[in-house]
Amino acid sequence: MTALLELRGLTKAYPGVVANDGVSFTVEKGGVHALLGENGAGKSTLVKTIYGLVRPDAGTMRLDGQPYAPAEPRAARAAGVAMVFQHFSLFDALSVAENVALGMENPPGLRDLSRRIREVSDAYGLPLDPLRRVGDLSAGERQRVEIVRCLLQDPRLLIMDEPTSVLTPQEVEILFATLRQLSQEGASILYISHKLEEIRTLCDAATVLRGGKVVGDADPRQATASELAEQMVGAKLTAPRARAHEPGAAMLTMKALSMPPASQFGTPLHDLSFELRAGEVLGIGGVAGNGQDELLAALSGERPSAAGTLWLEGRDISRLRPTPRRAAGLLTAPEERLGHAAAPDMSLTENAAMTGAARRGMLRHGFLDWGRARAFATDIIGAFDVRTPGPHVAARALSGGNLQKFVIGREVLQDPRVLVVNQPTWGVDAAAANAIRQALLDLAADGAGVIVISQDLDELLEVSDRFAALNAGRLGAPVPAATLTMERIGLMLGGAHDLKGSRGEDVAHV
Amino acid sequence: MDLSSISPTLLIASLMVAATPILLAAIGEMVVEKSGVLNLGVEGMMIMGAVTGFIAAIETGSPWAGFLAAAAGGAVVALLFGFLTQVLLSNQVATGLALTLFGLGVSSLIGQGYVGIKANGLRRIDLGWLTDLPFVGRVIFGHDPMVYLSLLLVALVWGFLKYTRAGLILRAVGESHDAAHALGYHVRRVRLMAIAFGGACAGLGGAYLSLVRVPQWTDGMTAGAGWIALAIVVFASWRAGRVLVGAYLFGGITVLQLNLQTAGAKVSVELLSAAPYLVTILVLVLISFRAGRGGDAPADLARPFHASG
Amino acid sequence: MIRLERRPTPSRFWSAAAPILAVALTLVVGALMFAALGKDPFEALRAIFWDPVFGEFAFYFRGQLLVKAGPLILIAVGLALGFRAGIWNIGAEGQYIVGALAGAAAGLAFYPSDSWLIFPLMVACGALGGFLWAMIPALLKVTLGVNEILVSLMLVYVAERSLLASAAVGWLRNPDTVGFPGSRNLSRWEASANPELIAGTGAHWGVAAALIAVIFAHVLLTRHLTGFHIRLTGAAPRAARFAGVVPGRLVIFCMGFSGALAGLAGLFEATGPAGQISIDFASGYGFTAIIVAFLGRLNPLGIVAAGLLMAVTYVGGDNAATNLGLPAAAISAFQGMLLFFLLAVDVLTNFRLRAGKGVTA
Amino acid sequence: QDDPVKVGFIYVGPVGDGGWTYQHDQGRLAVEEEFGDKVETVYQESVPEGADAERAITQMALQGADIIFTTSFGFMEATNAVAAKFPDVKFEHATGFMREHPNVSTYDARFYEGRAVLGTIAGHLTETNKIGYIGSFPIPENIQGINAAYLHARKVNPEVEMVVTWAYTWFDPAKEADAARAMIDQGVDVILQHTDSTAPQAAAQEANENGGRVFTFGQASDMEAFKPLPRVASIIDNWAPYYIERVGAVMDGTWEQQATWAGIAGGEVEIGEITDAVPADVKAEAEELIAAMADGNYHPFTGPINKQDGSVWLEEGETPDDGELASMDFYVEGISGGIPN
Ligand SMILES: Nc1ncnc2c1ncn2[C@@H]1O[C@H](COP(=O)(O)OP(=O)(O)OP(=O)(O)O)[C@@H](O)[C@H]1O
Ligand SMILES: Nc1ncnc2c1ncn2[C@@H]1O[C@H](COP(=O)(O)OP(=O)(O)OP(=O)(O)O)[C@@H](O)[C@H]1O
Ligand SMILES: [Mg+2]
Ligand SMILES: [Mg+2]
Repeated sequence: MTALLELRGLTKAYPGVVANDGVSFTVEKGGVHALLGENGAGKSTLVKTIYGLVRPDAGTMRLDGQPYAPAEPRAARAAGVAMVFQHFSLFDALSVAENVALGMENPPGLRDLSRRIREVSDAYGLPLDPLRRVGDLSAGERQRVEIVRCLLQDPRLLIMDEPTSVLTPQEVEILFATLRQLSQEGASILYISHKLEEIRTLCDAATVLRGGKVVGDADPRQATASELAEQMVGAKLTAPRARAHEPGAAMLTMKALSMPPASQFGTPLHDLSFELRAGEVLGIGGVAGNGQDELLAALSGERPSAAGTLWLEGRDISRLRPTPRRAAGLLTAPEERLGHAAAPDMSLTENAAMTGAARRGMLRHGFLDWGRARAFATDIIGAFDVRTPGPHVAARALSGGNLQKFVIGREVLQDPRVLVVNQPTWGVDAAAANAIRQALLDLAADGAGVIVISQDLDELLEVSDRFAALNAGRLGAPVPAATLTMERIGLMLGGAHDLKGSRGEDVAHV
Repeated sequence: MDLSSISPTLLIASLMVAATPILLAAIGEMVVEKSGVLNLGVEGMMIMGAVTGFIAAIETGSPWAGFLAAAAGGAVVALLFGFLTQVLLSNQVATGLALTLFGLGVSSLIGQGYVGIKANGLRRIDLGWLTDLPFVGRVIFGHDPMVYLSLLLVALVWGFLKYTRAGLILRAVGESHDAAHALGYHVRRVRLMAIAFGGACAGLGGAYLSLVRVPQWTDGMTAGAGWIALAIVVFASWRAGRVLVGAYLFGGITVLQLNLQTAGAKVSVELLSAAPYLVTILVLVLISFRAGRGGDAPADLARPFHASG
Repeated sequence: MIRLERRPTPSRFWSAAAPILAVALTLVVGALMFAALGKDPFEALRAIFWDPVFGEFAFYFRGQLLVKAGPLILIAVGLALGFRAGIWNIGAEGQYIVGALAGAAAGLAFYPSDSWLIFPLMVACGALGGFLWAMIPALLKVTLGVNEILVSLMLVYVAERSLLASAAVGWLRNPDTVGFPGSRNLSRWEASANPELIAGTGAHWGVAAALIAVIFAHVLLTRHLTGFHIRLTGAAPRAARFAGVVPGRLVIFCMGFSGALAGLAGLFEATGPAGQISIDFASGYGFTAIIVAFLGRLNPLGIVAAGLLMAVTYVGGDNAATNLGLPAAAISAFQGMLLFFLLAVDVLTNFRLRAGKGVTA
Repeated sequence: QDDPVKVGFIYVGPVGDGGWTYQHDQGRLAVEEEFGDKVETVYQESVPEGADAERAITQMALQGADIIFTTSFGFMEATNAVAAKFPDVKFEHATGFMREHPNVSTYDARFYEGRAVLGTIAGHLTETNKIGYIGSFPIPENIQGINAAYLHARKVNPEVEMVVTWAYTWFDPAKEADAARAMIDQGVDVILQHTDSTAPQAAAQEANENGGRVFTFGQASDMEAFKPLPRVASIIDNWAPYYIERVGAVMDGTWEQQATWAGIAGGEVEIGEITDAVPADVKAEAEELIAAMADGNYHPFTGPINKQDGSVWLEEGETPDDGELASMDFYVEGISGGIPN
């Protein structure tokens, strides 16, 4: 095999961080090369450099032996480099064909393009209707649009930045088949993922980044997942303690809750029911865009539901707004940290007061006691090891992981009766993720009810007592987590809710 | 009251003239908003176009030079807005308002020596027997060139947005500037061009007022036309064809209320003179039923874009 | 090429220094503009900025500063609350008119009574008039999602062309002067007059109301939960909803509050400095207050300074107009420039300027 | 006394408006011309009515003006308020009626006399028998004009019909143009205006270029740019004689409070050149009328005249007194439509 892409000493510094520090490695022709590293290690920065979006401060690249320095993505695409982004680069209001055209250099006319989209997508087993609006597609279909957009350009190098985080296991299978087919056709693939098992099945080489530097190569087919993880983090990982669990009285009950979508591209909720008991962690899994945000909004009170659909400790709270719900003991933490769970431009003190005002005694006749708010923020910073100069700092200035710790800490420290978290460890590195999971488990151990909504199935299996799948706005019946296998979860996420009793398990239907 | 004295032919002909300034401004603003920028300074750009166009027409004696200068004048002040909002990332709403206030002041300043002067307006096109046809002759063939130009512009914008790659990119930038940026499109450049185009159109609209419709220069002569243009973009839910409908509807109400008054209709004059504004509100209310919240507004409308990286 | 680099936290220094820099830049460019108009720029700046405060006739002008600044501050404080929350009431001018009309009508209904209750009644009706006029865009926004910028603005024209015109020549016309437009003189009718509270200072009830409004808004924004919710909504609307803000209620509150203050300003103006409802009663305070609100960085205390500064440019501008023949338009261009510079230098609060090239933008 | 007399003017519009304010400023220039360096004039333009007017007037008084002309109806209250504070300064308020202090005079012009002349010409010129009148506000001054024009048009053409549109502005070219267009579209072929811009003239000119036949009259100033067609005559405000007289009175210390309402006879109202587009006999008839009013032999409102509702206003040979004129709030018989409010 010969080298397709050679990187030599690529360096890119941002204020305060060196995102890439003298990165060198080689991607073989026809190879599937993994790029590993914890959050903020510099993976995305590196591939953006290859795609011409980021200009390196130093270093050189060679593509197929030729010097390669794309000034902009256009040049990269012309050189045969295609990329699927970590955060989708799709346009909701435009059609599939238009979205594809935007990612191509010289797209044919819309009619020809539509035909080719059908051909190519069928050929790779990723069927797509070119005329549909992207906003109406499921997450998996949206992912296909990104991939088909790349395939149509016959890429020599396909970069995929965390493509599987939104896919069901079955969809992942299809994607992998596609990628293998591509690599057999001679294309190279540079693949980024945090899911080490995937990398072990798919990739034939791997480069590990830490703090912007290459800390080593690995052969993913030989190394175990935990070896890879330790190479990434540079330390041994400790998993959260298991805990004794004795489910108590019903804390939160949802009864046949339905809700129309909040926006044009939102997901409606259909007939959701479950019961959460004291001391229990209920895991709700699902691929992004299947109603997680809507479910959280229904629980937080941002969107009150029909009367009689939500009960907290025997009290109907369906019509209550967020503030009275908090007063009653139902706390929530949304997925999106910046702009939803926290206000980016406000200080940590103000962000602490945002949800903590009532339960932490900061309010007197509607007036806020900023002294207490500051004390609360300081408590959170201390208790959750939030790395920041102090509570006066704007939320925006915290790293993702640290802000996440702050947000979770803010709710946990308010002694919730029930805590609902959506994607509690999203984009958070392993150590911090463990700390957050531990805090959730401790809370349950103290008798609160906890709901963890997550796309990370490993995480759900680790923390939950029972598991339910959310698919297209419908919630399957919760099943005990101990009885689950990955395969079965995959089927549940795909919408096969009716496994009840098929294998004789005891499936509590509430 | 003698409503029979209102001739439908003349009513349509004059509503087209009355609608042309707002049509020009609205179609430009629609393109700007399609690119994700909300420029509330249409009034300011129109008035700048009105004054620069008027001065140029007086100084050169050619109305066409006036229209060119107006487009340039509108584009220049629009780029001031563009610089502030796209480069310095200032708040678009505040900057648009500032542009309006600034435009009103500056135009009145540079227009001082030109108050009350008569400009050489545009002649109506004379297409011989075509123009002499009953009804269609006056309504379709009896206008000045700018009326046709404005209609052409609507068609061009429609085709541009629907069929060209540049139009697709412009829409993409307005839908999601982050995604467009990730694909390598120059968000800021696209938006600045759209802003300049919008300014040029608003300038033409203003010049149509000062050179054809009135035709003379006075302080603040746009008298709210720019705001109406903004309302029409919302009314049209960001579609070129409906911009045309909206502008003609508004022009129709403006002309009709005067005709009703002239014909002695027993409707309060005060109510009639506020009718265009009341109807605009009514229309905004009506479309809110149809369009659902937010309508078809470009998703990134008025959101600032900063390419960090 | 200049590049912007986002600051981790907004700079406190620049947040305070930016308005000063903006004023300084405006002075420089303004001086150039005056020079271009053939006026001695130093004379012009002296006439505008020095004379009203320290000049020969400052004893008179200083009072006029309050007369002019009072309604501007009163309206701007209300607008600023909404602007902070991303609620754009652009139609304060209309609410100003309707407030004045409602208050005047309420008072004149009892003419020529001399009950001391009349003035308080007029004040209440003035606030109510402005409030109700602002409720039209507010309710349309809350119930149907109609854009409040456009509706509130359209309602200015309706108020001016429909209500004010018909009031001045019709239903509010002074019946003692047959045929002439304009209401009775409210400032001369004891029961409705809004005189100077301390002679020569220009401080009438409107100025007192402005002061109260400023203190109220300041306390609200810094100490009260509602004020916190307003700021939160402006900074991160989604986070605000999560925190428990009901957006609709906030729209009603902000629009209503600003409408009521604008209505009050109109009423105090009609009963004080303007003295009557005339065809030209709409003086543009409602629009200028928008500049004042931004110039004061949407901060109640800043608005006081901005209102006084704006008053100086008006009073001084008039002064320059008589003494130097400076055209009135030059003053409005000058004010527009001030706002532009302020918006331009604002970037320094959140960004650092760096030389050199970054990414392709 | 070596000091020149300082004369101040407060204008409601810009001096370049080509109409009302422009004519007042012409008067100011005439004062300068007349008295040379014995006077010093200052003015402030575009002064809003209301509180700002009071400040502008006060400022002028503070700066030593000896006499101040405030040239808009809306300055009435402000003028009297300032006059109370500056008893040594003379104040002259145009078109108002309030003289609360001995140092306040008022002055106005009998524009309706001019309208009578224009009405006569209009009655002859119209072929469609539809005469349009663009009114500014439904106040006595406008109503006098409408009635005077209509009465004299009907006198020469009994078929004539009056179409009134209220613009609710003294000066808004766009609105005036639209109003004129609407009239032309409905068959009006002679337009009188009580608003100050030339926009209606331009609208008429455009109509004529496209085969129309529309006549207009200059308002406030001569509007000579539109001669000889569509502008066939004009009604000009000439304030110069009055300003010269009053400034002169201040100089020799003979100034006294008075209320002046002069017309064609006093030279305050002038009829601008009647162009050749008007047939010679019509022109002669108009000139005769002007001469009659200049001599004081003729009053445009001479009975018998009925009000719109048919009730008798003036008996045969009767003329109204100034108070009655100044508060006119009804149309005369034959005009259709109502006055707003
Ligand atoms: N766009 C940006 N502009 C300025 N500074 C930034 C930007 N993004 C990140 N930073 C700074 O870089 C540092 C690292 O941020 P980042 O969110 O990447 O952390 P991280 O390494 O991913 O950490 P974590 O694992 O906790 O998420 C932070 O201190 C943050 O303030
Ligand atoms: N535009 C930027 N401005 C400033 N700092 C940045 C910028 N982009 C990235 N960084 C910083 O560079 C570092 C590397 O970021 P990068 O996005 O490459 O990480 P990553 O390895 O892709 O992380 P993740 O696994 O979370 O996607 C981080 O500390 C990040 O905060
Ligand atoms: Mg990170
Ligand atoms: Mg990444």
